[in-house]
Amino acid sequence: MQACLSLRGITKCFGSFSALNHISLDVQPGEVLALLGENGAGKSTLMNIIYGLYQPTAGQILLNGQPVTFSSPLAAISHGIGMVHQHFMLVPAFTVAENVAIGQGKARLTLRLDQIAKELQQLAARYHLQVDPFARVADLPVGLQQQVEILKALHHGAKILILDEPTGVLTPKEITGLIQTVRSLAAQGTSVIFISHKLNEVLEISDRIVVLRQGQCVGEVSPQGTTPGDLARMMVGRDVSFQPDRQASPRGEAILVMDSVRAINDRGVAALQDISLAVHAGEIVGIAGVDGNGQTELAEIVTGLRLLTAGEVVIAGENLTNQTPLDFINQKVGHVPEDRKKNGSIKGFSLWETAVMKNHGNFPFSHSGILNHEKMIDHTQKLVRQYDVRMATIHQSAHSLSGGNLQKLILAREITATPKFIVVMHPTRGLDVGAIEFVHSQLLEARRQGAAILLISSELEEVMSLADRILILYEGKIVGQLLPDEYDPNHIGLLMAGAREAG
Amino acid sequence: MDVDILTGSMFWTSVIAATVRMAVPIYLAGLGEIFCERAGVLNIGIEGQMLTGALAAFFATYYSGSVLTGMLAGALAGLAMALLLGFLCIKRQLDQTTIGVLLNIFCLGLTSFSYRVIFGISATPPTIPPLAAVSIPFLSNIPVLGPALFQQNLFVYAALISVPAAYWLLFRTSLGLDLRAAGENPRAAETMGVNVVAMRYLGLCLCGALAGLAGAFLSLALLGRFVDNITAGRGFIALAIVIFGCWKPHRVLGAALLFGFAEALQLRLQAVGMNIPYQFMLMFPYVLTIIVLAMTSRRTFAPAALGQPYARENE
Amino acid sequence: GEKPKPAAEKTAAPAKMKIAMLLPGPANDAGWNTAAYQGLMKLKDSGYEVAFTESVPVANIEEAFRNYAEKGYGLIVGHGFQFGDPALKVAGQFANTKIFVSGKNPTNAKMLPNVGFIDQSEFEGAYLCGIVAGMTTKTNKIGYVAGMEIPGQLANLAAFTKAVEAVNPQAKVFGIITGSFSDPAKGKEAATAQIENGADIIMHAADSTGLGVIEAAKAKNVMLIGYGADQSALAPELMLTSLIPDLSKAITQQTERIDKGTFGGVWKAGIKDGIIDIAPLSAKVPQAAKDKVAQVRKDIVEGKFSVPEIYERIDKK
Amino acid sequence: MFIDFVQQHIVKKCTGTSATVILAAVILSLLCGAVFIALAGANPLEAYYDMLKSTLGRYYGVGEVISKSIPLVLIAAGVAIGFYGGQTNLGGDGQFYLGAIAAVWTGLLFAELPWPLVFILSWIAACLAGGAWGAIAGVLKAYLNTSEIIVTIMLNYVSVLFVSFLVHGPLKEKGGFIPQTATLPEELHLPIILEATRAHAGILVALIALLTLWFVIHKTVLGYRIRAVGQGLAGARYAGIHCGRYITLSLFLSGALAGLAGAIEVFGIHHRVLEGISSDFGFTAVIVALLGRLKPLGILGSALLLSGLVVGANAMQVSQGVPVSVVLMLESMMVAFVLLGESYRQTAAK
Ligand SMILES: Nc1ncnc2c1ncn2[C@@H]1O[C@H](COP(=O)(O)OP(=O)(O)OP(=O)(O)O)[C@@H](O)[C@H]1O
Ligand SMILES: Nc1ncnc2c1ncn2[C@@H]1O[C@H](COP(=O)(O)OP(=O)(O)OP(=O)(O)O)[C@@H](O)[C@H]1O
Ligand SMILES: [Mg+2]
Ligand SMILES: [Mg+2]
Repeated sequence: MQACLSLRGITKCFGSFSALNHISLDVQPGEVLALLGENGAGKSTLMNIIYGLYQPTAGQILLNGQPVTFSSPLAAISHGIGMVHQHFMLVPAFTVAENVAIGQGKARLTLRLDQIAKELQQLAARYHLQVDPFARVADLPVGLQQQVEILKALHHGAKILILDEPTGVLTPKEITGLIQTVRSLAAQGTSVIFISHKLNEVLEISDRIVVLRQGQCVGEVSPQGTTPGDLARMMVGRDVSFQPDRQASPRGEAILVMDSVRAINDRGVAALQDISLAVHAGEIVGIAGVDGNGQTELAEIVTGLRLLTAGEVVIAGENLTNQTPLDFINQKVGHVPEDRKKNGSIKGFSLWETAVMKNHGNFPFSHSGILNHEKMIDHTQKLVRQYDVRMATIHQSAHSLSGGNLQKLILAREITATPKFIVVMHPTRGLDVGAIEFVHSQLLEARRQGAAILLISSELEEVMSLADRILILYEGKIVGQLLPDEYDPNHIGLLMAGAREAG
Repeated sequence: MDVDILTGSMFWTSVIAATVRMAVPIYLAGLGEIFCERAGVLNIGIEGQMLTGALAAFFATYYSGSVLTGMLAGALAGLAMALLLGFLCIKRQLDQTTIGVLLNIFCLGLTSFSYRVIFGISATPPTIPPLAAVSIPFLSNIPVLGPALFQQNLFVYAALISVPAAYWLLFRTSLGLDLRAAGENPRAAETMGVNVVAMRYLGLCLCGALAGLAGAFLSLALLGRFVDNITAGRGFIALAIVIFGCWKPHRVLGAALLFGFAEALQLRLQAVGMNIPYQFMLMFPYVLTIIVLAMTSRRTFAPAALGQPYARENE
Repeated sequence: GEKPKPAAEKTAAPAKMKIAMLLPGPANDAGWNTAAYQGLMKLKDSGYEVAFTESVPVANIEEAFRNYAEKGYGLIVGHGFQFGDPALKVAGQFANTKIFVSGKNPTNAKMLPNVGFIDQSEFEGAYLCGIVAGMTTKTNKIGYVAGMEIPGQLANLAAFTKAVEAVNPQAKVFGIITGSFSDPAKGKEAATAQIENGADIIMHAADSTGLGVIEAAKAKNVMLIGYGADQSALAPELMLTSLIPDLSKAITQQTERIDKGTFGGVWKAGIKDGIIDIAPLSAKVPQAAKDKVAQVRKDIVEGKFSVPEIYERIDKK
Repeated sequence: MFIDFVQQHIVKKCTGTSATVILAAVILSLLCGAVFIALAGANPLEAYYDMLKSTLGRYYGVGEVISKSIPLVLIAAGVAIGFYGGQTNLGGDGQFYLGAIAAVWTGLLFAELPWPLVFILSWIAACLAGGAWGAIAGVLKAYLNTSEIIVTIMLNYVSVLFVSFLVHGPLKEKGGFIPQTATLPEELHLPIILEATRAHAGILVALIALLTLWFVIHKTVLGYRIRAVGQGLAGARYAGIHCGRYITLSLFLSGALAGLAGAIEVFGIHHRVLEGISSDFGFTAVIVALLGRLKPLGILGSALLLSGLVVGANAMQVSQGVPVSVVLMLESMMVAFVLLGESYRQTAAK
C-alpha cells in the first residue's frame, strides 16, 4: 500500500543548532503511528514541519507519493492535515465555537456560530466529549481546553491527524475515551501520528512506534511484545525504574495547617469550600482530583498568591492568613508552580537570574541592595550540575530550555532552599520517563530531609507511588482521605468524579 | 455670568450638537484604531494618517469641486500612510511605538510642505465651502435632541451608521473573527489557517482609511480649509478613547461623545463667563478622561497580542 | 510658494543690509506670523536681501539667532516676546549684528546696544475695533476669541472690552481663550458657543484658530472682526474691519535708525507710528461708529487720548 | 526573487556591522531628503554640506549638539527605566515641565541659601514633581489597571496647562508682563563646559544618570525587581516581589528623571521657565531610548545622533532656506532608515 505521508531526509536547523537530522518516515493510511523521544528530541519540530508552521532546512514531504511544500498551515490544512499542538493554540477570550470557527469562513463573511455549535455537539456526542460550545475558553479547566483542541481537529475532518501530547492534562477516563476516538478514526481510514510520554497508552493505542533521539530516528518497534521498559531504554539509552523507592520515614510535627479555608477563583466563583488539612514534616500528602476542582487555588492559598475569604493558614506555627507571597517565602515555603513559564520563571531572565528568583535579596546574593553576580552564578552552577539541567550556557534565557530541563531547574531552586513546606504541582507534566524518574527521587529525598510536601497532580499513578496519604479534591471540597493500603485506582477515580466516600 | 442660560433648552441643544461635532473626528479615528488594534497592531501614527487625509481631502475637493472625491482622496491618503507603517511594523517587525511616533513627525512635515508647495503663503488662504448640514425631516423637530442630532452633515450620519456596521463586521462575520484572532493569539490563528499578516494589513488599512476620513471631516466638513497641524492632537485622543471604549465600536462612540461633551461644555462655560482660569477649563476633558478611565479599567479587554510583532518561526 | 534665497539673488542696492526673521509659528497662519512674513516680503520687494525661519521652538531660538549672525545678517528680527531673552544672550557675542524683537522686553534684563524691542501697541487697534463692535451690535453681546494668554492678547481683549463699555454700556464682551493658535476646529466651536450665547459680532485674534472663528460666523451669518491682515476677503459680507499690525514699517524704521546709529532700546509703537491700524470699515458699520472711530483715531494720533493698557481679564464680570 | 537576491548578495555582504548599516541608512535617507530639499528650491548638496559643517565642523556646533542631547539623554534614561519595568512612559514632556517649574520655584524661594544647597533642594524638588506625575500613572496602573500610555499622554496636556497657569499667574515674574518666571540668580546657572557655547555641566549629570541607570538595572536588587515585574508580572509576584510597588516605582523613577531633565534644562539654558521650552522632548526621548535599545551607550549615541540632526537641520534652514517641514521629514526618515537597516542586518545575520 502506498504511504499517505512520507518524509524524506528532513533536516531542520535553528541557527547553528540542528534539531532534526535526516529524518525519513512513512505513514500508512488508517495507521496509528506513535512517536516517542526524550524531551527536546525534536518530535514537535518534526510535526510543525509537516503542518507548515516551520520550513524544513532540507528534505522533502510527499503526500500519496506527490512531493508537496507547505508554506503555511493553510496549505497543510487544505491537504487534509490536522494537528493538536503540544501547547494550546486557543484564543482564551473566545468561546469554544468561535475558536473552532477561526479561519473556517468559506465566503469570509458568513459566520454561522450556531451551525458550528450544533456540529460540535454532534461530534462531542459521538466521541463522548463534554464541551459547551458557548463557554469562554478562558473559563474552562485545562482538561476541557485540551478537549476543545481535539474537537477543533476533529471538526476539520483531517485525513492525517497529528496529536502532540494530547493526554498530558486528561483524566484516565478521558484518556480512555480519546484512545477509543483515535481507534475509530483509524478504522475509518484516518492516519494518526500520536506523541506521548505515557508509555502504557502508547502501547495501547499504536500500530507502530518510532523513537527519536537528538533529532534522529533511533528505532522502530511494533507494540506487540514490547514492554514500557524496552521503550524507555530505546528513548533514554539506559534502564529506567518506574516505581520510586519510597521508604517509610518518621512523621514529624504539623507544618502546614489549613483551617476552614474558603476562596474564590479569578471569575469570582467559590473555588475552595471549607478546606481543613494538615501536612506534617517528612510527609508527602497527595491531592488527587480532576483539574479545575480547586487545585490551582489551593496551591495559591498556601503560597500567599491568593486571598482567602474565610479561614486560616498557619505555617510552622506562624499565622500567615492573607499575608503576602514574600511572607510565605520568608517562612520557608517552597512552590513548584503549575505553569513553569508564567509563574516559575521570568521571560528573558538567564538561568542564574532564574535560580535566585526568591532569594536574590538575601545574603550572599546581594548585600545592601547590590547584587553579587559571582555568587549567583556559582550557586546556579552547583544546582545545574546537581540536577543535571541540560543547557548550552548558564547565561541563556531560562525560557529557551526544554520543558523538562526548566522543570529541573525550578525543582532545584525550590528544593535546595531547604523548605519547611513545599507545594508541588504537576511536577512531571510533559516530562520524559528519564526526567520523571529523577524528579521523583528528588521529591523523596526532600521528604527524607524532613520537608512537608503537598503534591498536587492529576497523574494518579504518580500520586499513589509518592504520597503517604491521598486527599481527593472535588468541587473545592475534600471528599475523601486514603492511606497507602487503601490505594485503589478505581475507587480513587470514582471519588475524583464526585462519588462521596462512604462513612 | 448668565446662569439662567445653563437651564435653557437652547443651551443644551447647542451643547449636544457641539458634542457631536467634536466627537465625530475622534470617533472615526478611534473606530479605525479599533480595527487595527483588534488585529494586533498598535497604530500610534494615527495622528499622521489623519493629517495626511485632511490635506488630501482638501486638495482633491479644491481642484475637483466634489466633496465625494475629496473624501475618497482623504481615505486613500490615510490608507497609504497606514501601509507605510504596515510595511515597517508588520513586514519588517520594527517597534510599533517608535515607528508610530516617527510617522506622526513625518506626516506633519509632509503635509505642511505639500500645502506650502501647492498653495504658497497668503493672508487669505484658499477655502472650499464647508459641507452643508442636511436636516432629516421629522426627526429634526424633536425638541432639544432633534436640532442637535438630525441637522448635521453627512459625516455625522455616516459615523452613526458605522457603529452597527463595524460591530457587524467585527463580531458577526468570519473575517472579523479571523481579524480578532490575529490580535489575540496570532500563532493559534495561523494554525487554523488564518493569514495573520493579511489580517493585520487589513486592520491597518481600515484604520488608515478611517483616520483619513476623520481628517477629511476636519478639513472638509468643519472648516473648509487646511492649516498646518489641523488635527491638533486629536489622534492621541482617539488612542485614548479606544482603550476607554474597550475596543468596541458603540463604547468608543460613547467615549468620543464624553470627550466631545467635555470640550463643548468647557467652551460654553467660558463663553457665558465662568470665572475660572481658562487653563483649568482646558484641562477638564483630559482630567475627565483619566478619571473615567481609572474607574472603568479594572478588567482589561485589550487584545492579548496587541503591539507584538508576529514572526512565524520565532518562539 | 515664495522661498527666500539668501545666497542666490543679487539685490539692486548692494549697500542694503541682509535681514532675517524668526517666526514662532508657521508663516501661513493667517495671523501673527503671516503679518510679519508679509512685512518681510515687502522689504524684499524694496530690495533687501531677506531670509526667514518659521516655527522656531523656544529651545532653538538662540541657535537660530547665532546661525544668522554668523552668516552676516545685519538685522535679525525675532517675532515675539519669547525672543527677548535669547536675543540678549546672543547679541553680546555679535556686535555687528542688530537684533530686533517685536514683543515686550523682559523685565529686569540688562539691555544691550545692539538689541532693540518694539512693543507694538496692538491694543490701540483693538480699542478701535471695540468701538466698531460696541456701536454695531444689536444683541449687546459680543464674542472675542483669543489664542493663548500672552500679554499682547490680554491687552487686546481688555482694550476691546474697555471700548465696548465706553460706547455702549449695555453691551457685554465674552472672551474665550482656546489655548492654541493653530486649532481652527476649536476656534470654530468657541465661536459657535458664543453665537449660541447670543453674540452677533465676534472678534478673533487667534491666527489659524481664528480661521475656524470665521467659518463659524459664516455658517451662522454673524458679523466679524478679523486680525493680522485685512481679512475681508475671507468673509466679504460679514467682516466689519480687521486689526492690522504692519511690521514692515517698523523694520524699515529700524534700518534707518541703524544707519543713524540710534538703534536700540524699547520702542513703544502703535497707531501714531503707523505700525498698527485697522482695515477700512465695511458698509455695515453705522455712520456714527465710523465717525467715532475716526475721532478716537485722531485723538490717539494727536496724543489727546491714550488707550487703556491693561494686562488682565476684564471681559467677564 | 529580486528581493531575495538583494538580501542574499547585497545586504548580507554590506551589513556586517552596525556602523555600515547606519552609514547606509543615513545615506539613503539623505538621498530621499534631497528630493524634498530640491523641491523646496534649495540645493541639496549645499544644504547637506552646511548641515555637516555646522555640527561637526564648528566648535559651537559641537557644543550645541551636546547641550541639546542633555534633556534627551535624561528623559530617555527615564523612559528606559519605565520600559524595563514594563511601562511605556509617553509623559516625558509633562514631567519635564513640572520638574522645570518645581526647580525654578524652589531655586527662587531659597535663593538666599548657599548655592550647593539650593542646587540639591531644587533638583530634588524637580525629581519629586516629575516623579509624582509619573507615579500617578504608576498607581493607577498598578492598582486600577489603567493604561499608563493613555494616562501619561493625558497628563502631558494637564501639566502643560498647569505650568501655563503658574507662569501667567502665581509664578509670573514680579512687575513683568511676559508670562514667564523670574530669572534664577547668576550663581545658580550651570557652568558652561565648552566656552562660548551652550554645552553646560548638565551633561555630567546626564552621564551620571546613564551610569546609574546601567548600575541600578543590572547590579542592584531594585533593578532586578523592576526587570522582573516588567518581563513577567506573574513570575515576579510568585518570587515575592510587591508588584504594585515596583510598577509605581518604575514610573516614579521614570518621571523623576524627566523632571530632573527639566531642572537641568532651565538651570543650564533658559534660567527661567516659560511656555514652549520643551519641543516634544518626551516623544523624541522615546525614540532615543528605543533606538538605543535601552542601553546607556546606545541612548547616548542616539541622543547625540538626534540632536546632531536637529542642529544640522537648523543650520540648513538658515543657510539654505530649507523649510522646517522638510527638516521634520528628513529627521523621521533618517531614524526609520536606521531601524530598517538594522532589521535587514539581523535578518541577514540569521
Ligand atoms: N523556534 C525554535 N528556535 C530554536 N530552537 C528550537 C525552536 N523550537 C525547538 N527548538 C529546539 O529544538 C529541539 C527540539 O525541540 P522539540 O520541541 O521538537 O522537542 P520535543 O521532542 O517536542 O520535546 P518535548 O517532549 O519536550 O515536547 C529542542 O532542543 C528545542 O530547544
Ligand atoms: N498573576 C498576575 N497576572 C496578572 N497581573 C497580576 C498578577 N499578579 C499581580 N498582577 C497585577 O500586579 C499589580 C499589583 O499586584 P500586587 O497585588 O501583587 O501588588 P502588591 O505586591 O500588593 O503591591 P504593594 O505591596 O505595593 O501593595 C496589580 O495590577 C495586579 O493586577
Ligand atoms: Mg514537543
Ligand atoms: Mg498589596
